[in-house]
This record gives sequence, structure tokens and C-alpha cells, in this order.
Amino acid sequence: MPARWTILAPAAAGAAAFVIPDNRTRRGLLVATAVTHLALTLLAFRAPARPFFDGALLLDDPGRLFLLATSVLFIAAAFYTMGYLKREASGSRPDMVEGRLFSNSPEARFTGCILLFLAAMSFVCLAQNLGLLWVGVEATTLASAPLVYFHRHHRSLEATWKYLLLCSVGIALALFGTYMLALSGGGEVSLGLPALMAAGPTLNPVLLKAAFVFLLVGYGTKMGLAPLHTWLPDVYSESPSVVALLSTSLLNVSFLAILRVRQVLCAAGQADFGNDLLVFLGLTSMGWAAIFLLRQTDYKRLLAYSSVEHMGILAFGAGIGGTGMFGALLHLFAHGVAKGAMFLLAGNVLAAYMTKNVSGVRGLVRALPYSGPLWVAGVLALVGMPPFGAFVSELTILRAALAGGRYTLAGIFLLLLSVAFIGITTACLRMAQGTRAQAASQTGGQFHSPAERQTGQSFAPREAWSAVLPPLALIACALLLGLYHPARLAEVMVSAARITGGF
Amino acid sequence: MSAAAFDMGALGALLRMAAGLALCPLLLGVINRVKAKFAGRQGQPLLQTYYELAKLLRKGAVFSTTTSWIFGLGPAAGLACGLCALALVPLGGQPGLFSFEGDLFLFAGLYSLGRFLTATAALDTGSSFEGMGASREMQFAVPAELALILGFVALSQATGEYSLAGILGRLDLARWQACGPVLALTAAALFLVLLAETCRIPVDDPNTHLELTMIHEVMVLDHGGPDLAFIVYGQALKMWTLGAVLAGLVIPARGDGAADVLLGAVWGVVGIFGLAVVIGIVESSMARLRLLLVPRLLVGATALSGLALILLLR
Amino acid sequence: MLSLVELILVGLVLTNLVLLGTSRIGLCIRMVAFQGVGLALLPLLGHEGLEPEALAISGATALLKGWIFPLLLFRSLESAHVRAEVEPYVGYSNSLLFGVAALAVSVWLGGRVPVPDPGVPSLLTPVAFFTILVGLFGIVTRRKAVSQVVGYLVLENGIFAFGAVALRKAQLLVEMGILLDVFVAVFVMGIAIFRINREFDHIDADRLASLKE
Amino acid sequence: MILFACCLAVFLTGALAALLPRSYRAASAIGAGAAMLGCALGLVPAAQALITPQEWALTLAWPPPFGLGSFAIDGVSAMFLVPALVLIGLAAAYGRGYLADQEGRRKAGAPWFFYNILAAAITGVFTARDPLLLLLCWEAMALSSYFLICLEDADGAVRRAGRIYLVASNLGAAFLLVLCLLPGAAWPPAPGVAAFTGGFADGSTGGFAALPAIPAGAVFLLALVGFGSKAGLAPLGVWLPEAHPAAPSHVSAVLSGVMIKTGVYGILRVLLALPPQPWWGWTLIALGGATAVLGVAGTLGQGELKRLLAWSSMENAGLMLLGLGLGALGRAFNEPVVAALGFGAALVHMVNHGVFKSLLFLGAGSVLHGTGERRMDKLGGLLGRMPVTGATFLVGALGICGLPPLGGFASELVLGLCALKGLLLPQVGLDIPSLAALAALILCAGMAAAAFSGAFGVVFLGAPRDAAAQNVHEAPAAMRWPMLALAALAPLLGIFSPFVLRAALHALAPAIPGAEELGASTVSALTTATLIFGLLFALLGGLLLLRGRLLSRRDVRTGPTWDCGYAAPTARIQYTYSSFAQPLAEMFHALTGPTGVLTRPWGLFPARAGHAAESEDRMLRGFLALFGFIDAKLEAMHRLQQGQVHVYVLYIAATLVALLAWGLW
Repeated sequence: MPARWTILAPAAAGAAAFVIPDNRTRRGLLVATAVTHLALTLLAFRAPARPFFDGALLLDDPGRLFLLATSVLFIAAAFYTMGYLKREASGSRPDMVEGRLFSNSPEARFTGCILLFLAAMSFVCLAQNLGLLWVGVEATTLASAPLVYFHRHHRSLEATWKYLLLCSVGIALALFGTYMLALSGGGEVSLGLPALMAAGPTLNPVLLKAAFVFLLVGYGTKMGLAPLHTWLPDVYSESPSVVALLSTSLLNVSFLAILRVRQVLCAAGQADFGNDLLVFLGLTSMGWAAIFLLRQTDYKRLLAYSSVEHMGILAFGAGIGGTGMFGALLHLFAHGVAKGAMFLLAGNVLAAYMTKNVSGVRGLVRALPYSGPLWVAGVLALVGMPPFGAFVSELTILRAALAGGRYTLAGIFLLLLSVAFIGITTACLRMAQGTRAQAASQTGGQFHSPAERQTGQSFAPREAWSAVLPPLALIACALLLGLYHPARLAEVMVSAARITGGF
Repeated sequence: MSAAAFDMGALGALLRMAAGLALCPLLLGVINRVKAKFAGRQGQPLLQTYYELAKLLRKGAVFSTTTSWIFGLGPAAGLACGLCALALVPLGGQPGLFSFEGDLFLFAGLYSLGRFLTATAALDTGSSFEGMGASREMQFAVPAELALILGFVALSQATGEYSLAGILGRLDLARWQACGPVLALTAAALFLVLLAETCRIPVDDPNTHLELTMIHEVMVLDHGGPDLAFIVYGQALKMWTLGAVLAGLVIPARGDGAADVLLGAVWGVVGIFGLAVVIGIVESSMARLRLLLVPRLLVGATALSGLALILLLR
Repeated sequence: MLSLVELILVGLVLTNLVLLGTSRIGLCIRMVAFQGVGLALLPLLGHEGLEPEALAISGATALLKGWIFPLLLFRSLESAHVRAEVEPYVGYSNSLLFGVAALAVSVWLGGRVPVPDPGVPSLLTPVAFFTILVGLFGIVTRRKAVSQVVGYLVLENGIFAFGAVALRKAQLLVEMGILLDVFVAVFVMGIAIFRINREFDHIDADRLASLKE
Repeated sequence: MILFACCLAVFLTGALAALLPRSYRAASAIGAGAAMLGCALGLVPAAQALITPQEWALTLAWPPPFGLGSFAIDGVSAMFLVPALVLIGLAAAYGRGYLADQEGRRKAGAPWFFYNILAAAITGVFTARDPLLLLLCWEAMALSSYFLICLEDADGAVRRAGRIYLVASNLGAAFLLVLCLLPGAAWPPAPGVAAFTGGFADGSTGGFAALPAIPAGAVFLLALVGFGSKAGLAPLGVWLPEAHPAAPSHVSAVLSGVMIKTGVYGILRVLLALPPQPWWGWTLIALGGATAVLGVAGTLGQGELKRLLAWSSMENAGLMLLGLGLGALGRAFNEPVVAALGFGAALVHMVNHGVFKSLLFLGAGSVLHGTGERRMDKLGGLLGRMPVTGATFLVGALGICGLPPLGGFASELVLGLCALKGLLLPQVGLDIPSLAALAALILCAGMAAAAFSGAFGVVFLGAPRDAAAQNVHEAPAAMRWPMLALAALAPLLGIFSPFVLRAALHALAPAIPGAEELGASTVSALTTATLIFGLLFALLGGLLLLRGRLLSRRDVRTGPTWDCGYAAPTARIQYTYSSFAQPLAEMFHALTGPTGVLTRPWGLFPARAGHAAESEDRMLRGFLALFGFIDAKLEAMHRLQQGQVHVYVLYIAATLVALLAWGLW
């Protein structure tokens, strides 16, 4: 019964991490847990789904898919974290923006929270009861809040506060929606997903719609759909890269929550209403993100807005229905791995250039012989260029829109994609090209890292394997998704698309 | 057509070509003589050009140190192109040596090639004057070529033929009666083109000696000896060829009988020399245009051809 | 029994109006505590009567909402020894006017949303909407971080009231999980406020605006 | 078929293999070798397809992303593929020499990786038989070419050019995405793109109802914009004059000689597959004529050799589009002669332009390589110092101007003849467009002759104008022989032009029944023309012999150029290209805008005066202004996120209320 252990193992490990005094063993535990989790996920991927916890938890195909996405991202994060924590040894250091001293929060808390975070996300993937689903999603917020505040300076604190407040408010609304959903069944039905879907046609349509609105707004806040996404850029830019990566899978599970609700909606024959809302919010998010991707000066915020854009794509694909749902699920993977790689690489860039300013980074390819080319590849994977997965998924979604005869929507979708493409490539490829000296000259001739200030010349730091291999693996995954889908994965994706209301 | 007939045709064409080769230097003599008459002078002998050619062929040459093999290639290529063009052009409605649909493009293309190589030869000397001349030559060629082709196109539109021989062969009296104005316009356009292509007043003045005002002459400042001979002869040949076209256009004497063939040829030669006289008259009655006005003149020629076409298309 | 439920709901509305009108943070916190205690009764007044599950839920609710949350909030308020003023963007009278408007809107919305269950008082949906709106309003218009947490609690109360009445079958597990989450949320927020105060020497959320475009 | 598969495989493996070795030489040897080998392998089936259409289709059983992708070579593909492979192979050989001096400054892996990817992608574009596969190859082509353009990215101008190219090609590809994803889309497009077939890889209809047929006009417009932007169609081709000069010269050769043609190919496919309507032809002729004239006018205002060549590529793309337009009109009005000749002319010109433009870019490359100077007005007298480059460049220049006896003339002859026939046909709606096409053709020929005589003369003839042109070296052998090979192709294309045209007509025959018979007269015309070419060569040889004989017996001396009494001639008084082209450029001032910077002599003792060609691209300026405007407007909206958490909560509340209102109203 591997499914339940995907929750229990990280939870136990997380609890242990708080008490383990030794850094080395703790990091070892982290990696070990990640590996175990992936192994369990793959086992569960093959194993037939069996409900447990009196039917409240069940690993159905959508759950399988999202669990796999989470697990893959997490293992990359875990390996990266080892090197990252070594780099970020405790002790106060100057803040690179303002130069004020700050210290990191204790490593034990960081590791523990990461593991609990994983447990919570796995819980969401398995939850078949909307109430528990809510509990899980809220738990992810709470587990991740301390992670955001890893660097103890005021900007990350501000980000943490916004994250807490906005997400809590949103989640609270989702709770209200959940109650309304239950009420729409006349109070008799429980919050169990099967029960609700069984009662589908009998549900009160008006209440159902209202409930869906509340749930969409609530989970949409977590998922980062504009204009509910406002916490996202702040959190992504101020938290460590690893956390940013993990929050990518956080967005994913929030999407899963929305899909779960949509299952009920479809069962009740109200799919169209939900689809319209999803398409609307999706396009809004893409447009909003596109606006902020243009002339974006901070590359971590840029990545954050690109996440908003991609969440919009997911919502659009789900809302278009038909094969669009399949496209959305594929895109979830493609975007997840690409974005994860980009965040890890952004961490490397930050470590090498000591600035988050786009104009402060030039000549990545020359300066960082491994991260640089990977960065370029990641950008291509992110903007949906072949042969990466996002190309296929966006293609599928667009094709579904056209096949549905929704030419206007497809046109808007393409236009927004192009704007985002221009925004991202302009900034990120500019960072990759040129020479490092040009960056120095552009930022007023001074060098960035302290070492450079001393030596007076720019130097290329040696890149640690733990910093290069995880993004490399993730980009390899993106490539794989673009060229070849393992049979089982495709099978699961198709059936997941069917379950969540696709064709 | 049967082999014999072809042989006859080919033979006739060869004879007509030979006539052109032999007579073309005489044109310059005629023009000079006409101008002299208008100026009330005795003027140089009619055969003066032959003498000059003979002299030039016997002379040596001084080559600039900056020049390369391009410099020698220019004049020879120019003349070769002229000779090929002569092989295409009908005389007095009788076909040239070669004729195929669209040969009018080749006709223009050959001159364009010659011009290209002459201009590069001029640039080869590195002299700013010759560069200037080359620049002007290439500039004026653009509207001139356009006018020439559009004129041909108008004629082919009027006759429904695709080849020079076909076109000029069909231009009989009936055709003139059918669309006289069009043909007249085209003739005017072609005449202007001829003036420009053969560097006559009002476009260019072969006799001036102020380089700043020259176009073609300034390009060949550095050439001497056989090269210059090629150039001069090529000029005469060009005048003959274009003149043959124009004569064939304006003198609608056509026929198929052997006598008609001969008659047509005679008419053609007469027409060409008549044209030389006209040129002489024009040169002695007009002054050279300011350089800035030359493009307008040639664009005007293009406009004439275009007008002819529009008249046909309506 | 229903009447008692409605009584509590009316009390909820009144406390909300007080929240809108008052200037003292302390009073706000007490009001929220009152609401919490009132809400704690709702599960008992549910259809099953006094069942162990319902008892447990209401007990936990009373403990959290009535005692622990106020305690946490007062603690953070003292730790950040700031003027106990709400310092709203929108004046109190205007806030009250908003309250009236919000009440009207919620009544309208409540009318739009039918309740298929006869056992549920018709007052429930409007009041829940109203409380939620008031909570959001509090978060939007109040300057202090603490008062934003208060707003969040009000919001949460409205939702809880709705859930407690609307859900016939109270599921212990779910409810407990929810309560736990809310507790942790408030707890973490309290810590955050403590940190904010230490970092900035103020807890004015509107001055936390360095991260922007 | 097996050979074709090997060709693609060699390209791809070569791309990867070039990344492996540490040594620069090894990497470039592998990369260039793979490119050449792949081209050689691919040439065989392509050449076969020229004679007999290949029946086979190389079908990849592809797992879910793309479903089935299949390649096949028919006549049209072969017409494009054969020159493409030849040029890519020769350019690769050249590039190895061209990049040799960069050893130590960069790794050789990346350039050759992208070069081989580009080769494979172009081959795929010409042979794909499946819309998704076409898209894949198209995007791969765009990306790899982008990275090749940005090879010298330390230079800011190069980065700018690359950015413009990337944006332009992405926007163009957006239209192709729609074209290839339309319900029931096929490649080549099926007439009546209609009832939805298969929503995704497994062919299931994805639960969509069948849709009304997409009007063919929409498909045409999508293709026109999508492919046209790659072909350099004005005003979408603004990237072209920027990107082509920025790339390393062997890449520029491929971009101009081959990649532009992919756009022509796409439009041709659509025109052959769908029943054209007259307005298609009118649009194509109008845009093609505009492109051609703008392009050739642009050549006159350029100061850099490679930019001049790029503008000329735009001109020739315009000429090809003219041919396509005439062909479309021919089909629309059911005049098969015009159709056959129009498309045929486009194909023949495609072949010729490919050869000549690649040759010219290689020549420009070795000039850059030998002198390190891009501006023509600094050069001069290179013919003596770089004889091979100079001679081959002259051949290319003659060819690109469409002068006999080279291939360029043949294509212009066919195009002109086609326009002439269209003009003479009693068909309203066909005559005026034909006339316009004809006029544009002649105008372009004349202006191109002016531009290239000037460029060749200024760069290679006369005396060196600047130190840059003093100490130069001829290109190394690795760069010389590809140029010589291309230069040898030029007269062959002229002499065998009838065969080229026949091949083109043969390729068109399936789409245009009896194309070969219809074009027979033109083929014979070309044959006669080649006779005259022979005569021309004979006469030229004879005259040169005569000249030699005559001069051999006279005294031949050398001296300074006759300087009209000017005491101290310096090299700097020579006519520059700027001044050479200025009068003609002035005539087209309205199109090109201010063509130069003129500093007039002033005062009693005038200081230095001069004229430098600095033509600005009005289309590009317009686009930049538009984008800048949009950009600024959008940036103003960044105020939406000013950091106040209150406001953010307000957003949430507002969204909630709005959606509720929407849902419950």
C-alpha cells in the first residue's frame, strides 16, 4: 500500500527533522525521503487504486499524475538543497540589495517544513473528500510560510505576511464554497467526492454555481490566477530558489483542487458554467502576466509572472475542454519541470552575479559554462519552443480551441502567448548573451560579488554538481515530454483527462 | 519551314547582318555631315569613322597602374554584346539570324550586360571622373531600359507576337491603320531611348570636352587603341541596331516574296540612314539638357510607352 | 431551537456592526471572542442534538475562538506596544454605512441563493455573506496587521457559522482538521506580527509595500 | 528512402557529435563533415525525385506528442531540396575555413550543432507531409537560425538583430500554428479544409462536433503572413536586412540562399493545393512588386556590403512572389500557360538566386575575413589582392542582376515572358497585374545592375581607399573552393537553363496538367538563347584574341590614371559607393527615406565634406515605433501592483463579487 506512505513518510521525516541536531544527517534524511517518495509514487503509479482511510483518501489517476509531478520536482529540489544549505551556512551575511546584515532561520526548521510541505501536497493529491482537500491545501500554505521567511530580512518578511494573509483569505473563501457545495445537496450528502458526484444531478444548480465561484476564487488565489495572484511574485522573488520551485508544485496541487470541484460540476451537468469561468480567468491571468513580463527588471519576478501566465494556460486548457484538458495536464508537467529548472538556475545565477536585476546579468553562457546553456534551454522550454514539452501541450490546447470552433479565444490565446514569449526571451536571452564585462559596465562599472570587489575583475565561479545536475535532469524531463511519452504515463494522462471532465 | 527556305532565310539574315557591320560607321559620318551642313561648314568626310577605327586599331595603349583585367574586358564585351544584339534584330521586317519568343528581353539584356562591364571597366581606373560617368550611365539606363521594354511590349501587344521578328514582321500598313497613334507613341519613345542609348544630344554630347558634363565619353577617357576602337564601333553598331528597330517600326513595307524581302531590306537601310539624318537635325537644332533633366526626359519616354500600352489595354 | 440559532445569527450581525464602528482594537478582539463563543453553541443546536462529535467540536471551537485566539492577539498587541487604535482608511461612520450596504447586498445574495434544506434558517446565508463581507472590509480598510488578523477571524467566523448550521452531518475529522488549520494559521500570523514589529518597530501593514512593480 | 533517412540521421548525430570533442579543430571537422555528408546523402533521393516523383514516404511511428509524421519528396520538394542541399553543403565547407580563426575565442561545438540542426530542419520543412511535423521543423529552423545569427553575440548590433529576428519569426510562426492546427488541417493543405478529423494524437475526435469548412481564403491569408514573413515579404520582412548581415557569412549564405525559400515553398504549396481566387494573385503581385522595388531601392542606400546583399535578397524574394502571383492568377482565370510559366519562373529564379546570393555572401565573407572591414567606402582595389574572391564575386554580381549569359537571365526571361503572355491574353483582371509585374521586373533588373556594378567596382576595383584594404589576404583554400564551385555553377545554370525550366515544369505537372507541353515553347526559346550565349562567348573570346594580337605588336605602357590635370591624385578622391548610388537613390527617395548623410563643403576654406550612405529602414522604424508605443502603454499598467496588501485583498473581494454577479445573475 505505497500510496499512504507517500504521506506518512515525509510527515514522519519532517517531524524527525525538527529534532535531529546534526546538519549532515538531516540533509541525508531529506534526500532519502525524496528518493523514497519518488519510489513510492512510481509504485503507486503502477499499483491499482485502493481507497483507504474509510474512502476519504484514494489515489486515482489525476492524483497519480499530480503526485508524480510533485515528487519529481521535490527530488530535484532535495538534491539542490544539499548544496544550497552548504552554501547558505548559518551566520549573518550582507543583504545584496541593501547591504544590511541578515541571518537565515535555523536549518532544522527549513528542512522540517519542506518535508511537511511535501506531506501536505501528497495529502492533497490523495484527498477524495473536499473537506480534507481544503485541510490539505491550507496545510501547504502553513507549512510553506516559514520557508518563505528563510532569509530573515524585511523583504522576505513582507512577502511572508502577504503570502499568509492573502492565501488564508482565499482559502477561507474556498472553505465557504465547500460548505455551500455540501449544502447544495440539501445538507444530506457528505463532502466525499464520490457521494457528491453520485448526487450530481440532484444538486441545487444555483448553490452549485455560487459554490464553484467561491471555490474557484479561493483555490485560484493559491493557484495564482490573476488578479488573485498578487502574493506570488513577491514570494517567488524573496524566497530561496528551492522554495520557489516547490511553490510551483503548490500551484499545481491547487489546480488539482479546482479540478476536483469541477468533477462535481461536470457530474451535475454544469460543466459549461465552470468552463466559461476557467477560460475567463485563464485569459485574464495570461494577459496580466504578459503585461508584467514586458520590461520586467527582476528575473525572479519574471519567472513568477511566467508562472502566472502558465497557470492561466492551465485554466484555459481545462476550460476549453475536450483535448484541451489533456493539453492542460501535459502542460502541468512540462511547465513544472521547465519552471523548476529555471528557478534552480536562477539560484545559480544569483549566487554568481549577486544581483536579481536583469540588466546586471550578461554573458551567462560564457561565465557559467554549465548553467548558462541550461538557462537558454530552460527559457526555450518555458516559452514553449520545440522540442520541449510545453510546445506540445500548448499546441494541443490551441488545437482543442480551434477544434471547438472558438477562433476568437484561440486568437487571444496565441496573441498573449506571443507577448509573453517576447517578454521572457527579451530579458532572459539578453542575460545569456554578451560578456560579463558588459553587465558590469551597464550597472555603473562596479563588480557585484564581494570577491570581485577585492580582485577587481569578474570571475566565473566553479559550479557545484548539486547545483547543475538537478536542473539538467529537469530539462531532460522537459525534452522527454516533448519527444516521447512513456505508454503508462500517456495512459494515465488520458484517463485523468477523462476523469477531470476532458473529452 | 523547309531546310532550303531556312537556308535562304539564314543567308538573308547573314547578309543583312553583314550590311549592318559594314555600314554602321557610316551613320556617324552622315550625322556629322548633316550637322556640318546646318552649321554651314564643309564637315569631315563621310568615311571619317572608318579612318579613325583603322587608326585606333593600329595604335598602342597606355594602361593605368590601378587597372586590372576588367579594364580590358569591358570594351570587348561591350562589342560582343552589340554583335549578338545585331543577330537578333530584324531589318525592314525581315527576321534576324535568331528569333524566339521573348528575345526582346535578351535584346535588352545584352545591352545591359555590355553597360555593366563598361561601367565596371570605368570604375577600374579609380578616376573620380570615370566613376561619375559610370554612375550616370547606370542611373540613366534604368528608365531607358524600362522605356525600351515597355515600348517592345506595346508593340507586341499591338501585334500579338512575342518575338522581335514576329512583332516587326507584322507591322504592316493595316496595323498602322488599326492602331496608328499607339505605334506613333511607341516610335517616339523608342526614338528617345535611341538618343539616350547612343549618347546623342539632348542626353549626351559626344563632342564636348568638359568631363563634368559627359556621361558615356567620360567613362572611356582612359581607353585607347583597339579598346577605344571597339567602343566606337560598338556605339555605331548600337545606333544601327536600334535604328533598324525604329525603321522597321515606322516604315510599314512588308511582304513575303523574294522581291519584297529585298525591298524590305532596302527600305530598312534607307530608314536607318534617314534616322541618322533626323538625329543630325536634332543635334544641330537642340542643346544638351542639364543632367538633372535627363532622367525626366527618359521617364517621359517610359510614360509614352506606358501610355501606348494603356491605349491598347482599354 | 431554531429561534436560538437565529438569535445567535442576529448577535453575529450586531457584533459585526460593532466591529465596524469601534476604534479600539481591544474591543474588536473581544467582539471576535464573543462571536466565537456564540458560534461554539451552533453545533450543539444542530439537528443531532448533543452528540459526542458535536460536543467535541463546539468545545474545541469555544476553546480556540473564545480563549486562545484573543489571547494570542492580545499578546502580539502587547509585544508590539503600539497605540491600540484601529486607524482605518475609511472612517467609522462610513464603515457603518458600508455595513448597511453590505447587509443589503448579502440579503439580496441570500435571496438569490436558495437553501434546499428546510431545516436551515433563511437568515443563515445573508448573515454568513454579511460576516464574510465585513471580514474582508476589515482586512481591506484597517491599517494594523493585528486588525487584519481580526478581519480574517471575522471572515472565518462567518464561514464557520454557515458550515455549522448548513452541514447536518458534522464530520468530526473534517471539522477538527479545519479548526487545527485555522489555529495554526492564526498562530503563525501572530509570530509574523511579532517579527514584523521587531523588524520595523511598527505593525502597520500598509507600510509593508517595498515589494512592488 | 533509406538514403534520406540516413541524411537526417547524419545531420542530427553530427549536431550532437560536434558538441563532444574538446579540440576546436576536431569539433569543426565533425560538424562540417556531417553537414556535407548529410547533404551528399540527401542529394541522391532528391535528384531522383526530380526525374520521377518518389513513391515512398518515410513515416515515423511517433508516440503521443505528434502522432504520425511522414516525409516524402515529390517534384516540388525536390526542386527546392536539391539546391538547398548543395548550398548547405558548400557553405559548411566554407564555414569551416571561415570560423577557423576563432579558435581559442570560443568552442566550435555550438556553431556546428546549430548548423546541422538548421540543415536537418530545412530538409524537413521541404519534405514534411504532416502539419505538425512541418511546424516542428519550422520552429526548429527558426530557433537554430536565431542562434546562428547570434553567434557573435558580444556585439550589441548582432544581439539587436537577433532579437528583431526572433520576435518577427515568432509572430510569423503564430499564423502558421493556426494554419497547421485548423480542424482537419493537412500539409500540403487539402482543398476544403473542413469537417474536424481527430482532436489529438490518438485520432479521437475529442468530443467536438464537426465544423463548417474553413474558407480557403483564410488559409491563404494565414499562409501569406506566416510564410511571407520568412520570405521577407514587405513589410513583414523587416528582420531580413538586420539579421542576414549580422550572421557569420556562411550562415548568411544559407539564410539568404535557402531559408528565405522556405517561405516561398510554403506559399507555393498552398497555391498549388487550393483553388486560388483572383484576389490572391493580385495580393501576391502587389506585395511582391512592393517587396522587390523596396528591396532594390534599399540596396542603393547601404554602406555595408552584406547589408546590400541582404536587401537584394528581399528584392529577389519579391520577384519570386511576383512569379507566384502570376501563377495564381493563371490558375484563377484558368489560363494554364500563365500558371505554368509563373510558378516555373518562381522555381527557376529560386534556384538561380540561391546559387548567386550564396556565392555573393561567401565572397562578402571572405572580404570581411581578409580586410576586417564591412563598409564598402573604405575598401577598393581588392581584385588584385584577392583574385579568386573578386572573380567569383563578379560572376555572382552578373548573375544576381539577371544578365545574360548566366542563369539569372533565364529566370527573368521566363518571368517576363509569363507576364507578357498574361498581358496579351484577353482576360480582364490579368492584364494590368501582368503589366505591373513586368514593370517591376524590369525596374528591379536595371537598378540591381546599377547597385551591383557599383558595389563590385568600389570594393574590388580602383585603388585601396583605406588602410583596411591595403594589407589584406586572399581567403584560405577551404573558403576558396566552395566559392569556385558556386561560380562554376553560374554559367552552367545559364547554359542548362532549358533543363532547369523543364525540371520545374515537370515538378508542376501533377498540379497543372500538361505544364510541360504548355511551357515547351519557352523551353525552346531558352534553348535558342543558350545558342546566342555560345555565340557571345565565342565573339568575346575572338575579340579578346584579336585585341591581344593587336596589342602584342604595339608598344603598351603603363602609367597613372589620367587625372585631368589634377596634380596629386589620392585614392580618397575615387567615387565611393555612396556617391555612385546617390543619384539613383535620390530618384527613390520617397520609398527609402533619407538615403545618406551629406556634409556639404562650406565657407571660404571648406573643411572635409562628404556623403555616406546611411539608409534607414522605414518599415522597421514603423514597427519599432508601434511596439514601443504598446510597450509603454502596458508598462504604465504596472501600477496595478503597488505592493499594498489591502488593495490585493480588495482585488480578491472584487473578483469574488464580480464572478458571483456573473454566476447568479
